Amino acid sequence: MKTYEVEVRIWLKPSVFDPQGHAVEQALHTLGYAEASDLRIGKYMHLTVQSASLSEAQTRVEEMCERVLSNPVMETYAYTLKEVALS
Amino acid sequence: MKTYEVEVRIWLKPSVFDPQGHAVEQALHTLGYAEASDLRIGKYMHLTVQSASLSEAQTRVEEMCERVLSNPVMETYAYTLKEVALS
Amino acid sequence: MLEPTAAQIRDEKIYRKLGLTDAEYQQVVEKLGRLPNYVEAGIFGVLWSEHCSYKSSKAHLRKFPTTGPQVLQGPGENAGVVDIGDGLAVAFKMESHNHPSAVEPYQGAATGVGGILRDIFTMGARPIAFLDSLRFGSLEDGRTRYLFEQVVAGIGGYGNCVGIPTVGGEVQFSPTYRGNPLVNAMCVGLLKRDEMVTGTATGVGNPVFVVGARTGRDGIHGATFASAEDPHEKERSAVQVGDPFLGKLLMEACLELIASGAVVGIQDMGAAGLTSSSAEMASRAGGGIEMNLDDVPVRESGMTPYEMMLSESQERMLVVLERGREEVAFEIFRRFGLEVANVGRVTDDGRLRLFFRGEVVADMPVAALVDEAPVYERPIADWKPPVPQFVPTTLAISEAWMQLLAHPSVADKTWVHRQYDTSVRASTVLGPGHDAALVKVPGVNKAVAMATDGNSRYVYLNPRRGGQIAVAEAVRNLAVVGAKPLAITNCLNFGNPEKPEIMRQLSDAIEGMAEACEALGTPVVSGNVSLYNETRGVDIQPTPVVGAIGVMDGIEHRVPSAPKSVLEPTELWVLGREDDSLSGTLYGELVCGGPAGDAPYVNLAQEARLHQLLQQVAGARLVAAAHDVSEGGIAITLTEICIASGIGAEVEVADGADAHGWLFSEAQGRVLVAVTSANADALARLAATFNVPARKMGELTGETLCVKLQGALLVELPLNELVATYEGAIPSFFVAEQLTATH
Amino acid sequence: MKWAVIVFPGSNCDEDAAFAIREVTGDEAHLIWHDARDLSDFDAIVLPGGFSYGDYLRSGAIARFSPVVEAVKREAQKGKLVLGICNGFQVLTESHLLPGALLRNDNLQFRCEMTELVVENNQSPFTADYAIGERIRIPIAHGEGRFVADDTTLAKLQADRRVAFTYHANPNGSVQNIAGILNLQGNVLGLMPHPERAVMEWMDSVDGRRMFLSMHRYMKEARALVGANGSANS
Ligand SMILES: Nc1ncnc2c1ncn2[C@@H]1O[C@H](COP(=O)(O)OP(=O)(O)O)[C@@H](O)[C@H]1O
Ligand SMILES: [Mg+2]
Repeated sequence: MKTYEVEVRIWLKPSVFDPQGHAVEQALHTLGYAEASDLRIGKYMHLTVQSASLSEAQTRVEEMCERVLSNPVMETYAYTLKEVALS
Repeated sequence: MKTYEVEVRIWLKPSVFDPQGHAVEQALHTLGYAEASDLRIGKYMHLTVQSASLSEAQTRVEEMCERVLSNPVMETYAYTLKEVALS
Repeated sequence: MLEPTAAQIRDEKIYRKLGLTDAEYQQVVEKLGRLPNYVEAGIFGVLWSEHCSYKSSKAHLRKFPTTGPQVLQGPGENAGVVDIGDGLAVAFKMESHNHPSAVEPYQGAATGVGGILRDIFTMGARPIAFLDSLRFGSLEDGRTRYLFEQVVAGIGGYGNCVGIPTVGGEVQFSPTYRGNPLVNAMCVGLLKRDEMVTGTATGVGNPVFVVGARTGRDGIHGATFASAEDPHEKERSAVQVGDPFLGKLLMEACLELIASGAVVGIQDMGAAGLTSSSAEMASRAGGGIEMNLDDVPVRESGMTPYEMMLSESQERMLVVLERGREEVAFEIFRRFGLEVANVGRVTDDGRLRLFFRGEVVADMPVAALVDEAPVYERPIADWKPPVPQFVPTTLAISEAWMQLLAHPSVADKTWVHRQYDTSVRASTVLGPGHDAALVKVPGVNKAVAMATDGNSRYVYLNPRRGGQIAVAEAVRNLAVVGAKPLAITNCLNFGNPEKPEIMRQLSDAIEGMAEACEALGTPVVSGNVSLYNETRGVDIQPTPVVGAIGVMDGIEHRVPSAPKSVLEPTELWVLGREDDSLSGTLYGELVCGGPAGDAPYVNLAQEARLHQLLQQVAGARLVAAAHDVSEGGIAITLTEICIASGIGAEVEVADGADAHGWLFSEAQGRVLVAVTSANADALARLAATFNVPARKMGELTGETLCVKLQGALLVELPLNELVATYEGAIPSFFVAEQLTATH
Repeated sequence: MKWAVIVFPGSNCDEDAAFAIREVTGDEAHLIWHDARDLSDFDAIVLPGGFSYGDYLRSGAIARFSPVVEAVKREAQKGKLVLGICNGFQVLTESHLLPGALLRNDNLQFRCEMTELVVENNQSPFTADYAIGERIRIPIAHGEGRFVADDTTLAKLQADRRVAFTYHANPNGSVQNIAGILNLQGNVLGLMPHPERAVMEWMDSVDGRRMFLSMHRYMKEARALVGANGSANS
């Protein structure tokens, strides 16, 4: 068994309006950060996954993202895996 | 002026309980993903920033994270910057 | 990290960091007969904190009347309980979460709601409503906007999710709260009068359980910090995140467990978590508790006994079950997917004894922890508020009117309460927007009435009279909708009790409140004290907040604050003694730049008669609406009636009164009623029998608000302009989508 | 008639829905815990409002994996009436019984207020007692009620007349003001507003009554028909 550190990012598809991102961008502008634009807010998750191999871990994480963590109707996701060295 | 693509991740400090992450982890277990653990959910943001230099962009983004995007009382953040090649 | 030894705690005065003074530490040593170890010193520190022990206020709280035929449970339990007839009872309490909300407003407010919710279902009551009483600085200030926005979102975030409607409350804005907002939450629950449970650990050998969330390192020392001088910095490490989903499951599971009859005693883990719940439950029973901390379900590894005992992790309860019926609890909690662990047992030796890894890590007399906690008769100084006399000004009536209407304390609060689920449970008969809320009791034609009130300007100007007014106004709101007032709860938000003038405010305000409770027949059955509300040495204005409860038999008798529609000729009457003094008013604050003069007029005997009259009026269904005169005076009360019913009015200033004064006076004991001309005579006769002055002051008509003085037009304001000002005032501060202002 | 009101951990309008059903139709309403696997005994199913699983991750996202949702799907397939209110609507979209998704309100706030709905389709078992174009008053109480769907889906919804209700004044940014939609067969309705909170005089509106009455009558007629054919309905 190996241990992987997984990071998942999920965000709204570009066609879907992101009111929260919009509001935060506005707030940044009001506070003097005019240089910020195109701000969008999504979710960031990290978790650890026990798996026999990298490829198995990948398959499982992919499945979790697809089935549970994101809703493909309006969201897109990306993830990274990193093996954790045993201490 | 250069354009930077910025990704910000924000999550609850380790000492702060994350009920959402906890509930989602439980759900993953019920759904047969017993290998997942330590799941925590935070925010993921991406934005573009116009700046004269990388170091200036960094200073400004750091400030945005500190003052606006995260709540230092309970959250931690990390960010990455990438210069966008002009097309 | 190694824990300090008992000798180090003494020599390096580490006990000070744990919240004990030098003298208190000496007392601990005497009571124990030895030096306390770190766990013990920590436990004494939190239990003897202001927050848990009420050491500065206890002596004064004794002045409150607490009994009456309707009272089933007075102060001292998790909540007070009153009888509402038909074998039913209502449990209710109010609690503050000021300091946590100043640091992390969303979570501070949310966990405040969660905490008061647990206090209610702990009594075996099904929660049926929340109310919230909020105080902030001025909305011109960015940080205040952020606090306001987040606190409101947090209250909704928790209350909406657990499915209990937030049906009323108040929000006021004054520079005095800039660095120290107030967040007081009240919860009301319903139970069968003979099915009440309490937080008592009786029956030697009965098992003790921790149920709900796991214990983590969050919120350690919240209780001590709530009493520390600069809570802001220190509490940064003590932020707790509420879990309303778990809170809802815990509520359902506990109510089911209580209904099973297996529960001997139950208490929520609020401030000082496991420490206060176990010590207080043992103390009430006059016995002891033994716990094995290895069995406490923890969220993080390596937690020490000190951390477990002081953790303020949310959504946990301590339960004592009847021996042999453990299986009932296991079955219920398993079904809800909740943690349940047998951590100890009830003893009869009067000690709180804790084991960890086979060793006794703490062993203290329960009496010393709870009953013998220090009580301070703190010095009280003579004190007069440093304020000017009210001086009449030349501010034009229409201008004053609009300024008052636009003041966020007076203006429409829809921006706030539309973020709350006000109608879940499908029992809200009157929600936000009326003087009191009415929540229907399922299965019978009966409703519980509830309202909160408290005006710090009055208390600051004249603590005793201000205290009287706080109670009078809250209770009056119940009578206005037609309910019979029963009892009150309260939250006493004051400054630093180590200052003799603050103790004067506290002592006098309590005295005034007590007098009003006596006069109005509404004893105090529960409450909460929050002291050290100060920023950099500057104290807030004294702010006692009152939550009042009443009952209405026959919801068809309810009286809304404005007629829904006006189809017949409708007159406006003022009930109560008319007045034209501007001393102590919001008007006075506007023209003088701060509180000025003395608190407004109040007469408790008149007030009591008015309340009786109002109930009779409702019972006889004489009026279409009733609305009491509060901040901003008759001008504002009238405007609110007109806006809500969409019609103008024509009114006449009382004979011989000063027009400014008559319009903007905040003298207490006045109610405007809308009555059809057909019922007006009957109303006048009824008022006379109660010896309450009643005068027809005008009628609802047209599209403007007209005020006349001896027949001559004094001022005329178009209704649509009034609506725009009233409804636009608070939202206008949020046009720039200031979601995430600076922290 | 026998109604099932599904209770997920975190549902909080389950009692309200059961109360409305009993009060308005006189029918039996049973609260059914989310681990039930068989709903064939019931004539109609209501997925009530609330915060199933705290609405963590996305509203309805975790509830959709409850065993009972499979049973709901089966009964829906058979043509039984399924009504999803608020969180129930969110569960229906997450489990693909209805298209689209419900996102955070565009004003970023929870909104609880009376709304005016426009009846867009009165040919369904849920809406037969309303007039087309009629405005009815039903309260909302949600933070995530912004209906979104891609253009193809929207075009299909419109073409099939599957938009049941729209908001007269859009409170949350829903595309095309959509407040409630039907499935293709017309036996599944999801809507954000709460008809069960508008069934008594003292609730400020009684316009929700007709939804329950219309469902009740539809079921009675369907049963009469089945009875006449002599075939059972499961
Ligand atoms: N924070 C709040 N939460 C819920 N309801 C509120 C809140 N603030 C004000 N309200 C409601 O708005 C109405 C007006 O409040 P307020 O001006 O304080 O009334 P009054 O002057 O009669 O005491 C009341 O019905 C009250 O319940
Ligand atoms: Mg009032």
